Amino acid sequence: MQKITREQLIDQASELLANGTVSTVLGWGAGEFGYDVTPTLFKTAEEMQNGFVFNDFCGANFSKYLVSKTKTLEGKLLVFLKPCDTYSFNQLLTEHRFDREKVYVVGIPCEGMADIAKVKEISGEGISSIASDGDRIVVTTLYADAPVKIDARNVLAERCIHCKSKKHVAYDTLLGEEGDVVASARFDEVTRLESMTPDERFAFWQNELSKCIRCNACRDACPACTCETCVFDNPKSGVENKSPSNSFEEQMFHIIRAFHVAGRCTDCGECARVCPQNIPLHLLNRKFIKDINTFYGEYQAGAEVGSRSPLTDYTTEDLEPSEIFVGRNEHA
Amino acid sequence: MQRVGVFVCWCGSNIAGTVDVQAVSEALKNEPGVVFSANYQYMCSQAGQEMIKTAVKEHHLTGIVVCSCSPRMHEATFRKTAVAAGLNPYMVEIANIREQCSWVHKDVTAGTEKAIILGKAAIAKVNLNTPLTPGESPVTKRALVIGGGIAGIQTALDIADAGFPVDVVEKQPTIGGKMAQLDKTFPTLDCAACILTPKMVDVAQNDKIRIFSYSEVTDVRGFVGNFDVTIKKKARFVKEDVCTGCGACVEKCPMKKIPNEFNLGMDNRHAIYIPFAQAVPKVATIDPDACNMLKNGKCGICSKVCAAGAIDYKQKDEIIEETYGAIVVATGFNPISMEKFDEYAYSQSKDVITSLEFERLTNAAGPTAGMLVRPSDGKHPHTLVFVQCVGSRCESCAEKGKEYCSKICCMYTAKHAMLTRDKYPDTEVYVFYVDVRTPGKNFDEFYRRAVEEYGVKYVKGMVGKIVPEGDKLKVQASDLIANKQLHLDADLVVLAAAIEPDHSARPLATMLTASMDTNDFFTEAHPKLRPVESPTAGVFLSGTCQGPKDIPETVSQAGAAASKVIGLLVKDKLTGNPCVAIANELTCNGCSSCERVCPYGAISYLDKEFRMPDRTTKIRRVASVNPAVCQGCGACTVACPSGAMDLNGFMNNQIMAEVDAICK
Amino acid sequence: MKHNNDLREEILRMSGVDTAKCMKCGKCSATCPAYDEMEYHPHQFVGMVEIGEIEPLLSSESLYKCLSCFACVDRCPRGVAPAKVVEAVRLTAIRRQGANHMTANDVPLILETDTPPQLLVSAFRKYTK
Amino acid sequence: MQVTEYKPLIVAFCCNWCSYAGADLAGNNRLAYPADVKIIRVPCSCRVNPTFILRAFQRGADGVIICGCHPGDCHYTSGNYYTRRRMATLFSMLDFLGIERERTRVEWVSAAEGAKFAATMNEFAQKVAALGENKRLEDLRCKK
Amino acid sequence: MKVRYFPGCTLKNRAKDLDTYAYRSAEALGITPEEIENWQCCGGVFTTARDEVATKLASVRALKDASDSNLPLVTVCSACHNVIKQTNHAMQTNKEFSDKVNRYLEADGGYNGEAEVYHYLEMLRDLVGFEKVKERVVNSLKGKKIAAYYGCLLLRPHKVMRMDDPENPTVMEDLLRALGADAVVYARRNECCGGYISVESPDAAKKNANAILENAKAAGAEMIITACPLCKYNLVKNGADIPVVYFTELLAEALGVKGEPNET
Repeated sequence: MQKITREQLIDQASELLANGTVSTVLGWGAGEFGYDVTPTLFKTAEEMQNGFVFNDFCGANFSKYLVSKTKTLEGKLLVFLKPCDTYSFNQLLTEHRFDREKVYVVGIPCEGMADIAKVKEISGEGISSIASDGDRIVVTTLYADAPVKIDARNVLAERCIHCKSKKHVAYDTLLGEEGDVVASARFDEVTRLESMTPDERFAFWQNELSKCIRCNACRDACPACTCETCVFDNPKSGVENKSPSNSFEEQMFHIIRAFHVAGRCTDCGECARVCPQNIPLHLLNRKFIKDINTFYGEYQAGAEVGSRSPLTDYTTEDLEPSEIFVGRNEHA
Repeated sequence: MQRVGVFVCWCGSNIAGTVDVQAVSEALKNEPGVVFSANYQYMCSQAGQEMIKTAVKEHHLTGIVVCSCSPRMHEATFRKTAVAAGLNPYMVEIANIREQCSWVHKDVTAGTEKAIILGKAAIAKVNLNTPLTPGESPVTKRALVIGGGIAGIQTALDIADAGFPVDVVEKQPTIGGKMAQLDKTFPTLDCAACILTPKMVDVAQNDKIRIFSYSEVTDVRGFVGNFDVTIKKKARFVKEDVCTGCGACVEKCPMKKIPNEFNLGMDNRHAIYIPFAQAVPKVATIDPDACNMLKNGKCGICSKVCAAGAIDYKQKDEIIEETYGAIVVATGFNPISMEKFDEYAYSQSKDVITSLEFERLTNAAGPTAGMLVRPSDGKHPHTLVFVQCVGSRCESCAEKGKEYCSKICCMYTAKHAMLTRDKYPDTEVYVFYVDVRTPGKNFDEFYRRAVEEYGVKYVKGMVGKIVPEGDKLKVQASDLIANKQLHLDADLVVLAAAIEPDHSARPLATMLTASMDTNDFFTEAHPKLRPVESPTAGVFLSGTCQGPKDIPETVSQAGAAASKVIGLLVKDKLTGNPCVAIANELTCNGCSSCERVCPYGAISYLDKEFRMPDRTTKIRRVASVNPAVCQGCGACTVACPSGAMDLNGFMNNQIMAEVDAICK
Repeated sequence: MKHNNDLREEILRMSGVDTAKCMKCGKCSATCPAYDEMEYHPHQFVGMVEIGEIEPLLSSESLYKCLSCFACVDRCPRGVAPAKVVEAVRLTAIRRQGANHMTANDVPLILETDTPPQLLVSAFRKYTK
Repeated sequence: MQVTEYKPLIVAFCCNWCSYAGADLAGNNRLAYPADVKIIRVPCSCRVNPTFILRAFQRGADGVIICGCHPGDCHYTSGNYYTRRRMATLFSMLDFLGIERERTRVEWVSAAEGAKFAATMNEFAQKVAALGENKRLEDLRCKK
Repeated sequence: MKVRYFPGCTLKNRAKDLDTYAYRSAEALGITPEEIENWQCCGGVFTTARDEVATKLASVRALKDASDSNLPLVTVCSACHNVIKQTNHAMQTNKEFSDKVNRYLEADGGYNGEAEVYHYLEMLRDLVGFEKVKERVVNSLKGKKIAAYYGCLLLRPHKVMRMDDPENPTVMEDLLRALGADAVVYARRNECCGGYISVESPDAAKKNANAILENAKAAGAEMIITACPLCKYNLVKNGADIPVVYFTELLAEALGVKGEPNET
């Protein structure tokens, strides 16, 4: 389904490695199965030929890795960024989290990535191989006789269905064409929840958040969660909490986490992508984004380096907290 | 673990009437860390304080909780008691069981219960208190005054009078400001130059004062007590210390058609010029945009005629760096542009002028040597129309003008009208007004004199349109009292243009991290109680940069600002408030969120090297709070995503402990 | 005098004008080209609507003298827009009375060979329901 | 028959300069409000971390109110403007999770507004009491 | 370049000059005005009452036509311009009004003020450029002292019209200068001529018109140009003793495309 090929990426990286522009490449490496690609560092073209993969499962946003990798590596690091990843990249630059000079960004177009859970719903478990063939994903499983062919558009990840931008807001080299910010229906689900009664909303979230096993995957994948020490791991923070120890901790964790990234979250969707329990965590972030847009004017974190997050800004005419529900649908 | 002593005050029956104080002190006895608990009739009395001191010694207390009246009442008292007992003053917490308990609740059970909970919260907090020591910083005993008008002049003179060195930065070639352009001053009608120029001379002759004229402040760093300021002294192409101000160069300069700013363009000056006779410093300045020598390398006459050899065509801008303990902003005002008010035909007729132009027109040292004539044809005007409130008191949606009242126009217009009628009894003078505002000593009497003794015709109503036709100005106006539309043929129209802060103020405010209102007036630290201080410590306000003012008000504010500066400079060291923000370098991400919300610019960043567990080192950007600048609001603590920012005296874990104690 | 607050509200709503913003400077009346034709002048329209004294305005010929030239709107320092108040009162009068200020029968009286249609159209728009 | 009204637990964060002084003034004027209200003093309303509010709810508070200087009057010039944005977004989020809107509130109370302070607390306490015990914030993770 | 063109009622009979010369000049300057099919009269005056809907529909239809064809909407008559521009502004800013209008309109997709409205003068200034106009001049008006008369409708209310400084407009003077003429600036050029009450109070209209003429003449004007048929009518009717012409006629003359007159 991707318009760009693995070979094009390897060629581009090899050239930059060869001419000394970069010393290392941060890319997707093969995991145990075809779909569980893993962020991997490559030092040579040869290593890439052997281990680099690029397919419909390369969803991982690499921006976050730059914070730690740029501090330890010699020379420049090449990183492949999809349009949505570049917003996180800019946001991290805004927050001075790494040195721009140490990174070489190759912007790559993205046609939307696949959600393995949706694939499995069609193919069943026991995937032994998986490959892209044009617009199709071909899956071989241990239990089926023939390979299953799936239309890639039917298994798009939720965040790709509601892709907000095909535009790269940062790059050194761009492969493919310059894209545009696209109109998306990403707030529809938030609006749907807003139109529920409080009881319905409560039931919805009670059900979702009850599933949380507190694995921290959302936090660990989130490009906005790059704190040196997370407040939940810090005994001095007063909210330290490493496991789901009592009945309240979960939504405390998720509300605080959402608030910590509010105004900084680029809506990249990594939190929901990595959640093993499929909790729609991105909706919490989108709620903040939607509110910020409504209350204080449109703001897209990461759209430009150095922009001021609405929560660290104000105008003297801002909405009062008592006015936020005025005009919103009320339910008995 | 802290050893806490609890002291419950009865406040006579004020507390004891609704709260069972005995029960409170009993209940709190068993709280964690509490080793002593007692109650007494008046804890703030001598005996009560002695009781605390004794208990500290006998029970080796490390922390004190006083359950009493509001901390706003006696926190300072009990902190002193703690110090007297050998404790750090910040080891005291107050549980407010009077104003916020016994006085607002009637039920003894409920009141007692609440008092115990408030006591528990204070104990929970004090258990986490740490001794705090206020930071100290030295004070550079020199002041900077930005702006050399009457406000800056008065401030500088007063500070110098107290023995401190002062530098005055003025962007024009001379100090004096707007007041130097005025003719007479209301309500006493003494001549502006007669009262201002001696002060200008005083400034020049004061050995504590340095004048940087034709100069601008380009950078300000540092904080109260130690501001590092960069001043750009623009090249005037004349050696200031050599020039005698004889004026020979000016006479001979062939470029003589340059609009004269001092007379608001109503006559011309030369390319080399001295703004006016009493200029300070009285030295010539070459206008680089007009001088043929500087532009084309041709001429050089001024250099030839200068006996002192003061001309230096090669002179460059000079950068001066100096440290100051305090900064006074005195950047003043300007009349607004009349561009958007062309219904008054300002751009179409030379005989429609602003009030400041009228001042020059009637000034003996002005373009007409004080003769009131029409700028267009030099004829004597017979009918004069003054229009008040031009651009003042405009609603923002009108998209032109200012929302505020410019304050000075009513009085100077009365003055103009009165002086005109006095000197030229053959004139008819109309003043169109919306309201006449004359609060001030002898102000209303002055206005009434203009009407009653001098026959100035005050008309309640605005002018709607002015049409220049032939040699007349056809004025169409309202007379609201007569309910008529008036049509007058005037010879001269004077517009009382609104005043606005000088345009240099906004960039300066940014440099100073001083706040401004939407009109670009500097904001005072408190509108009533701290009117001459800006919210930024060490930055003071003088004159119209803070709001529209007349001369007496400006001078009193200038003096007030000076006294505040003197109060600061007499100190050798500044003791800060120890309840300031602190950044934990280990957990700080260096993300700048805290810096964005800090109203004082107290946070900066530095690259710090950290030793990692694997023995490598890592360089990270971390926040650093300047305790001398931080005022302790805590905005940064919430903006910080990693919780690295905390606030002394109101630490995250302390507030959380209070919450826990209350909600237990 | 009986003041009509409902009518006042209606006129303020229709015109979108906040008459309380008026500082009574009279610049609207100073600038009005139809001033001399009017019994009640622009500033009076604003002031009288503000206090709810609207009946005299409704029956005044002044309603039909306003040129809608908007000089008062642009020059008002308070952004009050007196012309919009006049228009709202005029519409109230026309709508309420069902009495058009001009009818088709009047047309021949004013029609000359060079009368631009614009004049007739706008007169109808301004003076009729 | 007398119905025992639910006694809610209410935490009020008050800024030192305006609202805490306003609360003191309510005391000076003996303006009564329920003893259910417990005040925590903070230097500025902008010191109130959403975590504190959640913590209060977690530990059993039924309502949380934040009081600060009126916009434009902040002792620190801009602190309450940040409070305003933070609390607007936080409250909207709590509502989104199905938490009752009436359990949270921001009110600007000046040092002169003792009467307003008492009236606000009376009104808030009454509303929160009507909602009854705060179960939702404790029960969101339902053990199935 | 193509534009959608709204001529208006008067331009089709009493003010054919304004229309014809506008066409000819536009073509000479490389602009193709496409007349909107089935345009309806704008109503001559914009009703400021926020609840008036029906009277504004004709304007909305014209606006929607321009918006659908993705071309700027150009008007020549001051009154049409004023009505259409104000209607567009109301569509952009008054939600209640635009909702009501969209309920009336059967058109697909509704309309919310997307069209760009230009007066012919703005078109000359912003889309063509006076420099280009100057280059195309064949018959320079050099030496002619001409006063521009704006009247009220072109400039006000400024917050909506945004054409020029309402108290010191320059667009017509700049045009005159581009055509080689001496522009005469006089204070009453933005005062109302009283046209709208020439039915109601002819004397008042006469008084206003005279004041304007006197002011222009005192400033040295030998001719007056205008964009408004009503202004022209009113000034001429009230005894103008210097020529009052449409600006388009002068433009066509200078560009050498005036051709045969066709005043009826």
